[in-house]
Amino acid sequence: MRNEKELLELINVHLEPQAVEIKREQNVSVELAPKNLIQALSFLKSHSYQHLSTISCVDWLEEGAFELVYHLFSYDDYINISLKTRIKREPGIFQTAKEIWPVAEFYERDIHEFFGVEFKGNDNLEEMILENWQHLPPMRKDFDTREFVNDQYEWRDYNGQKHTD
Amino acid sequence: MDKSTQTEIFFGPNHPGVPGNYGIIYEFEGDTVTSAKANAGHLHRGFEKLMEERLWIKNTALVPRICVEEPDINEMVYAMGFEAIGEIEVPRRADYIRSIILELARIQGHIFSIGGNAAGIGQYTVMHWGTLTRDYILDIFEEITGARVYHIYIRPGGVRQDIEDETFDKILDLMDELENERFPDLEKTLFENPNAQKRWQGKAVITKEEAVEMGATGPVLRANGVPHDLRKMMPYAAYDDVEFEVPTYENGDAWDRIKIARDDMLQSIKIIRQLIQNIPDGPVQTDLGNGLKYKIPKGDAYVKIESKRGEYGYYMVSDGGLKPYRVHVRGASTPLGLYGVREFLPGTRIADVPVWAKSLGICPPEFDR
Amino acid sequence: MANDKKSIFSPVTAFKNLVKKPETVRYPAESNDAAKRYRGFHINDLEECIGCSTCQEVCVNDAISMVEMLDVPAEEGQRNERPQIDYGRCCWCGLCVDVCTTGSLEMSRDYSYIDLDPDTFIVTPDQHDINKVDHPLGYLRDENSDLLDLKRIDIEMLDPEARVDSFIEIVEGFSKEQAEKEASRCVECEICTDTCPANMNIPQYIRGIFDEELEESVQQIYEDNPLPEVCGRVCTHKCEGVCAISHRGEAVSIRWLKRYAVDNVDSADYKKILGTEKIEQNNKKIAVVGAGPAGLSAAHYLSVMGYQITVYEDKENAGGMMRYGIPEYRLPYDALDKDINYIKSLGVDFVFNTRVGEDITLDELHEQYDAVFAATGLHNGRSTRVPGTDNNNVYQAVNLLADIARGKEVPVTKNLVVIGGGNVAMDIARSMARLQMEKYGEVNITVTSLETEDIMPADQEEIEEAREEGIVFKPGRGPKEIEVNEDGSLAQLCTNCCVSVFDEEMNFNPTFDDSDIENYECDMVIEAIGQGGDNSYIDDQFEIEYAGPRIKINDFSQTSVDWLFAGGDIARGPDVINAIRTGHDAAVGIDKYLNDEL
Amino acid sequence: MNNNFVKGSWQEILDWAQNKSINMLHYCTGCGAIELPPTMTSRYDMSRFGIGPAATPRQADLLLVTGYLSTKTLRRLIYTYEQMQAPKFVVGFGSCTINGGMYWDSYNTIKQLDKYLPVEMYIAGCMPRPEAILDGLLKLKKMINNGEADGYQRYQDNLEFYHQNQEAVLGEVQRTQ
Repeated sequence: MRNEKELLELINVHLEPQAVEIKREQNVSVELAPKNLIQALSFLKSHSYQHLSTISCVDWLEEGAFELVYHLFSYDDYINISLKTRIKREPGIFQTAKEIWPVAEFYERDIHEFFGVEFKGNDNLEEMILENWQHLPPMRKDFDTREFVNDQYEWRDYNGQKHTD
Repeated sequence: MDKSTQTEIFFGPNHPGVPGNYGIIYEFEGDTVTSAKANAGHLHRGFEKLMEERLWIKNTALVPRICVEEPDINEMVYAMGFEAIGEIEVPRRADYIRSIILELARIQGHIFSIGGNAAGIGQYTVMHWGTLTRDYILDIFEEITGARVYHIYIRPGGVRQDIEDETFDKILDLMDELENERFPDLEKTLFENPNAQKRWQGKAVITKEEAVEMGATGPVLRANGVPHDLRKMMPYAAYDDVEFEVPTYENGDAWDRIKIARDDMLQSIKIIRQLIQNIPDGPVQTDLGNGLKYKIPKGDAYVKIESKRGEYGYYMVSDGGLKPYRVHVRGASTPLGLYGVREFLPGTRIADVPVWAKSLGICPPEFDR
Repeated sequence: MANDKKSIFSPVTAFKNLVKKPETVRYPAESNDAAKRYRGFHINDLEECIGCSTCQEVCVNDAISMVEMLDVPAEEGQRNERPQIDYGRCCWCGLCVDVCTTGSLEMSRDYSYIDLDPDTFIVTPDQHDINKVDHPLGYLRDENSDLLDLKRIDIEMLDPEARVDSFIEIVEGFSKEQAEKEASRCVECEICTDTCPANMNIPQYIRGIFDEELEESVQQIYEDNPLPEVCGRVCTHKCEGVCAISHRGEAVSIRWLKRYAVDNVDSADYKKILGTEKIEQNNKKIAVVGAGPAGLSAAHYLSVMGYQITVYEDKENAGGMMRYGIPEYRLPYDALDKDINYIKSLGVDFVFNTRVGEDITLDELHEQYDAVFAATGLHNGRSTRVPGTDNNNVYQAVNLLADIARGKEVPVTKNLVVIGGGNVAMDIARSMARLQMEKYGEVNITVTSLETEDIMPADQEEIEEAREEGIVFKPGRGPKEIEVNEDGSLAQLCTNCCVSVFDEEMNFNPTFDDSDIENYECDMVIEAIGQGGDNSYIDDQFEIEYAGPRIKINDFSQTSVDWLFAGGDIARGPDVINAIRTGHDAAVGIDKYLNDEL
Repeated sequence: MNNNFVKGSWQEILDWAQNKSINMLHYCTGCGAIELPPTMTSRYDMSRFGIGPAATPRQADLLLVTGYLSTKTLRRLIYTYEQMQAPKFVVGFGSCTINGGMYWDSYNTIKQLDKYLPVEMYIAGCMPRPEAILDGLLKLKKMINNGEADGYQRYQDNLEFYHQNQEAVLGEVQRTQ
């Protein structure tokens, strides 16, 4: 049963975090270089962080980076870890975490569909939520949904009653 | 396996046995499913994209629409995410009211899913009762928040309006009615009914290891003797002021999960009574200034709470602007609905596929988003 | 399994429902009213609504758009637009009701509207909702759900004792954090812009403060007002009177925010920010008569357009009434000079101590320059001419204020009376209070005015601040006579009751009641009942049209003589911002006139 | 049965019978479907008016489009609609079917239902309450009884218009008719 500080010591000793922060009670965030991340996942999994809540992806368009965030939780420490790493937006390739958590295959598939990130080692990346989608992956910041909608669909003008200024 | 005896079945998205607009494509041999995969995406509206286009206050109206069975969970997690990044204190009375709303939502969610599960095995009486009981709770919601289903009531910084005293009395009366009349009837009709027990016992078994590996929480874990509940592990709102137990069972099958739903409801009634009894006075909303200019500093937070199906979390990122930079929704049944179907549905008999899907509480809008 | 009770007969309990009354709601036979707080269809009180479109701004689904309502008058403080709600978009969230600045938009408990034709799902709600039937009120906003920030940030001010001791500026201004919080209160509805005499881009420059981009604010301000430091302190701020937030709360402090924006930008960067580092010069020359707010405004906008400007000023420094009328504790000279120096840096020449009509004639200006802008203002104090005003202890406020501004010695007696109810009366009363405190250590000043306190033209804050500084008010009194002792010193001012100031047609026509007499001993009287101007330098040489006491000008401040433009108090008053507007109009007018478009 | 229906006394009897028992397809396309269980079960009980759920399109004649339609659901809804036997009726629930509703700027939902399917009527709401649904269904019964609910007729007459709109959004659509 570690507290946040002990957890951070463990991480600083065994992994090479770029930045570590106690965000709030029971919440820690750790930044790692892409090459150390997969190894960090298996390390933490063997240290009671068995629960992978989900994998999130954030598109930092201006900084040309995708930020992948792995949310782990331990049933002993009751602490959330957000493991963060940044990969280049082009080409946007990362390794799969499927061997450590098989369920990660579907989180990666979701990120691939909405951000276009390739996960080497995960061959199950075809379309799941959208259907024959030919445009930019929609969650990328450079995809403008309002512009897309305005030229795909027409709006009802309530035979002239709708006043659009 | 000889191909000629293999057939592919599209189970859903239009099928009474399927929990919502969601499909499972499975192959079977004889009477047993051999392989299956989820056919999701029918309810995808791109919430996460829409949220990036709207001011913070506007998303309070959009967010409950993510999961229609439990709108209040989404409102709560969104508000908690905003408060975590912005380090905003919520008045204690608002915490109490939020917990009351969340427990009422838990009861209406559980009773509705017990009804749904019963319909899955043909017990239509219990379905009628489940929906009827839920409707009485919706009447209470309508009185508190002004809407039946989408309450738009829990807001960053507190709740929208206070609860009047006579509404508290109505809640307490309803709790008594549930505990003394409706649940005993339900107990006799469903839980002591041998047909129902046989129909659910040993079905859709998910062991503790499989659940932890997959990241499934809530009833799936608690049916394997693991007393994990975020209201105890990471207390939020007013849960640190109330006593309640976390019911667990041993076998990890559908029958245990439905009994957990029943016991959860009884605990929720106990919680609501304690909350109403010692609710403090005071304001219910911190003053965050002009609603059109809500702004929190740059930062991110992963916040999660215990919905009736387990951990429901948002990963929220703010770039210090007037709109969220990114919100990632982690529904409670995401691992089961996508990965669990492929891994654990095979081996189930065809007639039990609805039992499998409904007892695991697969709620498609959570992972379609 | 062992502990699971099982019995084949337990479901039989359900049969007891056969005898119970069914729980089905017999809708539609029995109507089923929604709850008290139900969010139903919208209703809107069209009189109370001011068309500020804040509901449109908060609408989650772009369901609200503003519709022209021709039968609604577009007077000051409101627009003749009303919200139209598209029920093909609305999600009944009620945020519009929570943010409504006047509280006119509400929701009924009505929830049922069915139609074959989708094009009928749009409505401009009035007191009836879409079903044109009266339904009880549903969801109502309360102090918890209110989305507006109704409380103003109180700006730091010196307390009264410290104020009376000196002429230092009484208002200390916003800190960065205060300014951003105050700026966040604005809902950007632009009703203030419609009301501002100079139509300044107020929400835009407030947004610049909120976004921490003060350069953006300065750019927005200078588009319509080249004297922001001045207006940030002494403007009559009509905008705050009509601010949408003032309906349910306190108006946004628009004036103090303008001051914050320019106080925190170094004038050395103005040229870079406003893009006036190098102005492409055209070879036309314009003469400006009078360096008051109107003259400076015209000079600024003309020089930005590339004209060569020469300003003729009969006093020894620029600013006009801003320098010689408004005391330093309200408008410090360094703030005034910051504005003026920027205008000078644009290449505007100033010729001081030169009175047009004496040192140089208007006709000569007409020859030497392509156009002339006259803005000489009203600098001669008017007298009540009641018996005793010829005594030498009776002074004109404007002359005293000018001398105080020049730092000259000014007669200060132990007990004095000021006649007048406007801002000039407040300025002289509070200035003399400071001088009395300095000389005698106590304040003994009485201010009488025809108007009763509620219709006194002075700002309400000014009256309160003056009272705090020990000045006594005797409103609603008509000056009858100043009694003089044999040795020429004053005995007292006799006043009667002023029953009404204006007649039905709102013309200045005071009526008095002589039976109610009150006398105030005093050894000095200062008259501040208004100023007159000396337009002889124009009238002697040119035939020019007047509109009452003021020169008649068109929308481009052009007088009846085509090359002569006029602005400020001689053409349109009564305050600095109107002078700035007439100066700006003149600049545009002159530019058009010289390009033969006028 | 040829496509142009014979209007006459026989049809009136059919219409009368039709409106007495309407089979509503049990297909929750959008979030508005959560208000159907209370309407179908004992609290508001639409079966008092002869309206009950039907599992498959073959046995259904009323298709409730309960709210928004993602493009994926639209394709399946068109298959479902074209499998239903005439006379068949479509009722639009809530704002999403009229002008896009809350998801007006979503890249994955359609904005106006009447471009893709003939709609008998719209019920305002987000989502409509059970009482509003009952009002709508009772009005539909009257329309059927007076023979005004001719959506399926309009679909036949303007098949090209509907198919073009559908294909504009979905690309190629398998047709059963």
